[in-house]
Amino acid sequence: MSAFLAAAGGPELAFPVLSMLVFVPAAGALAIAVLSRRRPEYMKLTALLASVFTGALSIWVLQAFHGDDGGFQFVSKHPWIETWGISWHLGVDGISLFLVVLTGVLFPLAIVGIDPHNDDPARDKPYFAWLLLLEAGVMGSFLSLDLFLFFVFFEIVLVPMYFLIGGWGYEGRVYAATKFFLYTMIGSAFMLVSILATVFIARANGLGRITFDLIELAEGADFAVSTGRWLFFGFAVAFAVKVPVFPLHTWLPDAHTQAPTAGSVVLAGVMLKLGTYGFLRFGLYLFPEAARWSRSLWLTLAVIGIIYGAIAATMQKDLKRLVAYSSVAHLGFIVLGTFAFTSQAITGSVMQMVNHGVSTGALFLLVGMIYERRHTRQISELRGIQHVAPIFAAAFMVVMLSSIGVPGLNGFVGEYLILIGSFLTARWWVVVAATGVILAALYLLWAYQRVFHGEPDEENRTFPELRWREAMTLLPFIGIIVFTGVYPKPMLERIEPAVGALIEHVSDRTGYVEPQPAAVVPADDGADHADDGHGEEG
Amino acid sequence: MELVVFVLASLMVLAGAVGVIAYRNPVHAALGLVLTLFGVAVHFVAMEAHFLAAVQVIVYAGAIVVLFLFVIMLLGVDRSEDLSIEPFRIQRPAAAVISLGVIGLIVAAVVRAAGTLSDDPGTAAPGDSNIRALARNLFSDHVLAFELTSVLLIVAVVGTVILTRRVRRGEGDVR
Amino acid sequence: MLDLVWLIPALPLLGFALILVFGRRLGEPRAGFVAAAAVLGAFVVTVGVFLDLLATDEHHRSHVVTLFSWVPVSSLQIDMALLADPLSITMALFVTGIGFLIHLFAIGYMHGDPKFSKFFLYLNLFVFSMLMLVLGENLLVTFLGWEGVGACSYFLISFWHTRESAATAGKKAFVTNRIGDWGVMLAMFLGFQAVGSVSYGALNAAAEQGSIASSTATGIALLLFVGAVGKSAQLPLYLWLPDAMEGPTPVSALIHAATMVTAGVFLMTRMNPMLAAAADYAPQIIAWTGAITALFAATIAVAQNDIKKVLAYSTVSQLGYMFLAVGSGAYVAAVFHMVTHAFFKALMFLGSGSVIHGMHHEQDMRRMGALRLAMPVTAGTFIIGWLAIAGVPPFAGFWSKDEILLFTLASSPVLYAIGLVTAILTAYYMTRQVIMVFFGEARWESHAEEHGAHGEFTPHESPKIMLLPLVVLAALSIVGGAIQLPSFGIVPKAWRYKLEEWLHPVVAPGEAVIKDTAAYDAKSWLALLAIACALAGIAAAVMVYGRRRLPAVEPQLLADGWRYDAAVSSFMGGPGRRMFDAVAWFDARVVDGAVNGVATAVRGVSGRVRGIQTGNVRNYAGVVGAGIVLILVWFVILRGVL
Amino acid sequence: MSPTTTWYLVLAAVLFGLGSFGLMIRRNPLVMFMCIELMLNAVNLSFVALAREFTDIDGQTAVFFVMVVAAAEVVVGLGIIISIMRRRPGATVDDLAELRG
Amino acid sequence: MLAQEFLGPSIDWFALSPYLMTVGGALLLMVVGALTPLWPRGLYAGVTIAVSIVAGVLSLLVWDDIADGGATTLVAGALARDTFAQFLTLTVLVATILVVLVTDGELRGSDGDGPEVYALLLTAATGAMIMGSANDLIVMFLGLETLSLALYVLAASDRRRNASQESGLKYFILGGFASAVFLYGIAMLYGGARSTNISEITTFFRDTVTVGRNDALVLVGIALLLVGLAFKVAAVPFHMWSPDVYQGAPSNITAFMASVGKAAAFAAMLRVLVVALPFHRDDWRPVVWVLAVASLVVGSLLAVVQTDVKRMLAYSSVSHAGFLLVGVEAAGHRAGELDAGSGLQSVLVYLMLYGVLVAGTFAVVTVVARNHEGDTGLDAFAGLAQRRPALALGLTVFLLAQAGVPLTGGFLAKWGVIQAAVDEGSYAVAIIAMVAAVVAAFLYLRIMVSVWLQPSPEGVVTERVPAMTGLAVTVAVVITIGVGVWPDWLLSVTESVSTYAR
Repeated sequence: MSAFLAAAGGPELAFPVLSMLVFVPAAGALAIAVLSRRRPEYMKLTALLASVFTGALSIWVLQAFHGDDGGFQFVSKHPWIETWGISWHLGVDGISLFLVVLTGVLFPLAIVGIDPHNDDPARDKPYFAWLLLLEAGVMGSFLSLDLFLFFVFFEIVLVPMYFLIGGWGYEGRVYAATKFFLYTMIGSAFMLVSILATVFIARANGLGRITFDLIELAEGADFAVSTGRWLFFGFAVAFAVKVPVFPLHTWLPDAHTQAPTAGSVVLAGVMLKLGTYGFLRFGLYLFPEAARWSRSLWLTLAVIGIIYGAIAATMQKDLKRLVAYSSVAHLGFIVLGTFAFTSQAITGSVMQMVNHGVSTGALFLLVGMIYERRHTRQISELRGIQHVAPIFAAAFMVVMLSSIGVPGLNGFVGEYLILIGSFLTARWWVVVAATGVILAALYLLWAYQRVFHGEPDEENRTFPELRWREAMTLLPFIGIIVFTGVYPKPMLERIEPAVGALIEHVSDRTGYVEPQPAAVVPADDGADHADDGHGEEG
Repeated sequence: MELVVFVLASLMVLAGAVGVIAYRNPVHAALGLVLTLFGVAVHFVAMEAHFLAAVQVIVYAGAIVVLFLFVIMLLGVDRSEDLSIEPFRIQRPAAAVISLGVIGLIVAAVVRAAGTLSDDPGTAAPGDSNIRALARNLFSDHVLAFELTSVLLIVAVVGTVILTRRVRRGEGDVR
Repeated sequence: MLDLVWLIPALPLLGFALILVFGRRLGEPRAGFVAAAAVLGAFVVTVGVFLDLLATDEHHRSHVVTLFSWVPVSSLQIDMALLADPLSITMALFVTGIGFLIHLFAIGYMHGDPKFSKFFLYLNLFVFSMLMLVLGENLLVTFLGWEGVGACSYFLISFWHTRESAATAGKKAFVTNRIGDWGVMLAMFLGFQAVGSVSYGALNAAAEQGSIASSTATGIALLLFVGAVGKSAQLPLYLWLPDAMEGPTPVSALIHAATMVTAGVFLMTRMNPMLAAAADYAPQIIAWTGAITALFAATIAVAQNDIKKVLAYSTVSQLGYMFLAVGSGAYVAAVFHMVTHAFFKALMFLGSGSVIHGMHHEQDMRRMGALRLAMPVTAGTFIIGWLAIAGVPPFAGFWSKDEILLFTLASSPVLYAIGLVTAILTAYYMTRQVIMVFFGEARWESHAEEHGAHGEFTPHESPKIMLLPLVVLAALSIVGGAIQLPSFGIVPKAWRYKLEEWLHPVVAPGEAVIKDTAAYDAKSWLALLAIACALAGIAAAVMVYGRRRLPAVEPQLLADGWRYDAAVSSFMGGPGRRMFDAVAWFDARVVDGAVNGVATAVRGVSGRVRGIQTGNVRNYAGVVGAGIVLILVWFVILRGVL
Repeated sequence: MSPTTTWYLVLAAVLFGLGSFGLMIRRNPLVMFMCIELMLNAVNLSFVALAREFTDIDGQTAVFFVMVVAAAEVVVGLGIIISIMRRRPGATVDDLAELRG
Repeated sequence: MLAQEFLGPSIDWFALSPYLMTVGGALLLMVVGALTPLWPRGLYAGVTIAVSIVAGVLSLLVWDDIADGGATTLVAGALARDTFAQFLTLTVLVATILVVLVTDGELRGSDGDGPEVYALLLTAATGAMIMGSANDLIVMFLGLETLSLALYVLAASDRRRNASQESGLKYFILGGFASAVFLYGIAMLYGGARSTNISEITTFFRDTVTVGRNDALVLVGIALLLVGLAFKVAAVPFHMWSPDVYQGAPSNITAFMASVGKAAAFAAMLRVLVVALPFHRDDWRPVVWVLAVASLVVGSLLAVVQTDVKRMLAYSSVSHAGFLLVGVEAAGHRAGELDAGSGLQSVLVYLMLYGVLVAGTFAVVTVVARNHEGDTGLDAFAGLAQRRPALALGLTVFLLAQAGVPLTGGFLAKWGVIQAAVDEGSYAVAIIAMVAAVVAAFLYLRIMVSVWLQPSPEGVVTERVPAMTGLAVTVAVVITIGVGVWPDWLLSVTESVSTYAR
């Protein structure tokens, strides 16, 4: 069968690096918790050490990763709650690899890059503790191969994020934090029921015992068509909220706008990916049939999200809010690629998750720096910054261009792969989605013009230039942006095998045949003809 | 004969109950309660539960009701309660409906179940040995329950101690 | 030498890197020289490659250099590869060559600008992107350059970004170009789906073998044309070009006359087999778009007073000409005109730049006149450019324009007529400009006081470094026609159709054959007619502006460009904006409102239910009793009786 | 004819219903308490009746326990009532409604 | 007739020892404590805890015996000697210990101190244990009364506040009503099954085939029993008393009601429904379903609009009752079968963990309350994190656990219940429960907001945290997190829990 089985056992490592990825930050959080609150400088140091160490580990994983293997690697599996067939099962494959690395890299930068704006340094203590806890949670969600474990991490990340937004956010923070928490929780409520149902139904047909192990469930169980669809729906709701997919997105602008800069960076950088990643790892993998069946719905919502998010972004008066809405649009692309079911599209989606993390993360950092200097996020109050802070403006420009998707920068490669891959199976959606590229240029350039161009007025005349620490923080981002844009091969060749294996799995289960270019889409795949309007020529 | 006893006793019971509900003065209500209790005792006798009948009269009518009256006097709350006014308009009709519902449904069930019950129930036990049988049962099968009652009484005692103790120590209590 | 093709874009990139790192330390003018040197180096390499290609025989005149695998995902394998063939090298030659000259000019022009080095930073980056565009071996590499030049033009147009208008113009250019890019991307997707590759080789080969459905070919061709329309400022997307004149003049010369705007034409030529494989209406659409644009822009140019605006509209018009050629299958003519136009239009832009420089950044022609005395060299070169564009033999413009008209007539007389009218108008408005700027009485003294800032006001000739490029370009404008001489009796056989031979391997599939058509036979007469038209236009202009015999017809409608721009922007500012606002409102009120609505509803309901909890025991007992009744009903009636 | 068990059960039900009715309409805590006693008696009545029906002494034993419980309840209940009435003489349950919502 | 000689039932004193222990402790406290002057340094609490611990150990030993010898009944079938009973006993004792710690922190040195409260707590605990292990409805009723009477008194025991007395009276009147109903139910069931002994009832229903549903008395009995129990577990619509009583009673007593009271009531419910009446499961399960949904919805909804923390927690406990009822409903699907599903187990786990949680929560509430003269409004909690970060953290853990956030006991409890429900295929109630949990989460967030995100108002003195209360909170936190992270032992233990029936 597919490569997943082969790798299920995986190369059992003597050194449980993945578990370390989860535990190190957690331990750091614990250490900070016990540190004396009178020495705030230690807090940051500890946080930095822990996160940097985690980052180093993730990098090590990256270089030790076997690129040509589509299965899970560094698998570590230990029984946890045997009575319920739950195990501590971690593993990384091409799909999760770069998200893990991104997480590992993003947190140190978020910690070093920008300080929480708060009155008394004593409050740094919980801030950093929560941040590290968040990192542990995110890592766990990306690594876990056990439904229960995944749910645990998926839920646990809400708590630190809630406190980060609520504790160090801006004027409307409590509202935003609560909205974020409850909204996401509603989603996961459905997922919880779905997970349990999956497990029991799987026991009924196929497995014969209770297990929450993702691989066993995906490979061993086969659900009746309608059942699978219901179960998928349960998962999908949770992920759709997290992504967020079009009508469920309104928590995001509030959360992003109100969160402290580091919070926004992490939120945009990695947490939103929990949703899209979940779709790939659990939606498509567990319920291929349902995913295929409902694809036109998701494609449509994704496209709506792309256009709608862009338009909404254009009209925002708050810079952070604008970036938030741009996230809605970008994640629309990712969802589009996910449900296109072609190697290019899905590979592009995975890559775009990372790209969006990098560029939007950097954008939020920059906006945060602007706020630090001017104590406002209102576009109308900013003018002509490029005149007084050209380097700052240049950094912003690069990041913005990658967000717009200019070739040679990372954003383009992902978007391009998604679109070209989706074009094979979802032509007309792509035709519409591509217009999102125009709108992206529109709203970002307009914002840039209003903020950076023109004659600076009194308040902005004294806008400080980029500081060294900030420059050092942004440098990695820009480095990644350029490198990935010019030479994405190393990334693609690690992602692609896993994606291939996933598609192979889908094909095994649904008889879906991935359309190859220059070949007419097979007739047995009726869905495509149906929702592609007029069939394929050429 | 039994029929007559039943009817009379039932009348006592119901009349008493109505009294409890309807008398505006708590003292009268208490007397109504006594009437009911006696009626029930009569029924017990009719059903040859002599021991229970006795206990009913002694404990209930004797002790409990007296306790009630005692408290009433002690607190001087014997001023009558005006039943003509009812702050919650729907309370009484609702209460009536509910009570009638309870009665009606249970009666319906009882009547339905009549088939399972014999027309002429035998006697519980020969009159003289009723007490003996009760005692035997009490100290064999239900000995634990019997012991539990003692715990129950402890609770009652301790409870009163707590409720009243601070009256002695208590600060700022109108005495 | 051929394998060194990668050096061509690499050198400007190197220059870019150097200036990026050391720009501030280099400062003026060294940064400028570094940049110029980089481009010059690129030019030299190009020439080398050109000679190599010339040496090889026509069937092997295409050399691919693969740098590395760029975007490889299963069936999609895209390399970062460069293609050296006649077409790309031709483009590269004048991109680097003219680019170099413009760099030199800019060193003088940008003198004293605080952001001197940054200007050359962008300039080098632009040249790099442009070279990637033309040298790309597949659509994606081209697209890289395609967007790159877009971004650079954005930087350069809004170079003086403290000017609100400049910033807006830059944004407008970028966004409008993006609309075109949409088409290019979809074309790539369609091509990939049809052929499984986006490399020119594969696509064109498939087109030539007809292994690609004509509907698909049509789709690809038209989508690419959408891109071309955006890049090359054709109707309806030409709007950004006139505004782009907000940028420094060298930018206008480099980007908006010589190189970038011709990218569209280049792309169509590059994909000519696809166009050939497409349905018949595809080329016609292109031709008509070109023709209408040409005429349309020419009419507007007639009424402009800004020295650069005139040139801008004339550029649009000339690009229309090129598309007219492409649509008529005259690819060689198109490229020919692209080259000659690059010469004389760059020349005139630089000339205007020199004028503006000399006039202390005065651009209004009504405040000029008689400048030939103040700046003779500029005037002289400019006049050469004028004659070239007006189509006066033997200047370069005449030959290319004549060839285009010839092919046009072969395809459709109506288009030919439009072409002729455009030619007349072109001659007319260019003459008008020359007269307004260099002849007549000096109208600038009357405005001297406005320039009182820097002492008494006298226009002055520009420094040598600015004049040198003018001279070179003037020379090219004179002899440029030689690369593709028609078969007139006077022309020696050996000199004829050089460009056509050279380009043949590339354009062969799509090139229209007009031998033994009526037009071909009458070509000499056509030439004479063209000359007549040109002279007529000139004469009319002289009558109006020189001799003042006739009243000037400059209706406001034309001055406003048929109010097209105004209409578009009022739509964007009006309904368009309202639509966007509506969406934002919808999001805040409806989508988010629903969410908050739920919350409010919950609170409301809770508040109601809360009322039951009156705190009165008797009510509680009532509720309990009600509960009892309900449960009894279930057990006794529903479960018992029934 | 002699009254069957059913008769007694019906009577008990009526008595129980009356008790609950009183509980709902009376405001004096003491009287409400009496109503509870009525309900307990109803229970006793049915117990005894059923015990006779089955000629099974368990029912009577149960009644015995009920009486004890009743006694204990009275002690506690009156204790609570007293402690309240001390502070707020003549208070009815309607007055004791500070806790609500 | 001559009197045959009397034979008492054989009595397994060892199996009874936990109950004897607690009762004995109560007596000791009453007798000795009443005769001697006020004991210093919380000796009452010490004794109580010691007694409880010993009782706990004893019940563990009994558990061992059962594990070897199997379940039996005690004292002529009055009590069931099964692991179910022992687990419930342990639950009750753990909760009792926590509450006693809090009580000591609350009362020591105050004029309320004395042996009586502890004695009552112990007897109440005994009553609860009896309810959980009763094998005879009469015995169960007596246990229930023991518990309830003690609670009535304790609720009213704070004479400083009118609210306390009001709550005591309300609880008493409604409680009396409920026990009368419960008793009537017993009578009717007796009429239907000719016995009050659970084992005999079960056998009776197994052996007699009821023809044409003429078991009307049984149905009425079940109905009334259900009402009585629903009242005790505070399930909607029989919950009316709980908000007022929870709010009015002293916080430590509220903790006792919420933990021990609920546990005992649910244990009794399981005994009656699952053990005694498995053959009528189709009759009662729908009612439980309705009760569950009602409790979930009403509890969460009303909790949202409250402003008093104790009242919020009261309503949230109503919705928790809803969750537990979901478990009961699940247990109802296959009640009496050999493979009875995990419903029973899930309820037990929930009871244990919720008991600890709620005890800990109210422990914190007591501290805050006494700092604000008994005011437990939200604003009393404002800025608690600044004054007492550790305490705030503890409270946060409890609240998150109640909200069902992973790695806490609360999450595990919810998971178990939902798992049981889903296992039985009742998805609807599972989803309703989860959504209700989200709604309820809002109120925990509200409390956390005022604790963490609101500044401490001017002039609020920092709370004094009595050592014992602090200990209680710590223990509760440890258990909550510990079980949340490493639940396997608890689950495997409860998996083996069985009831003596058949």
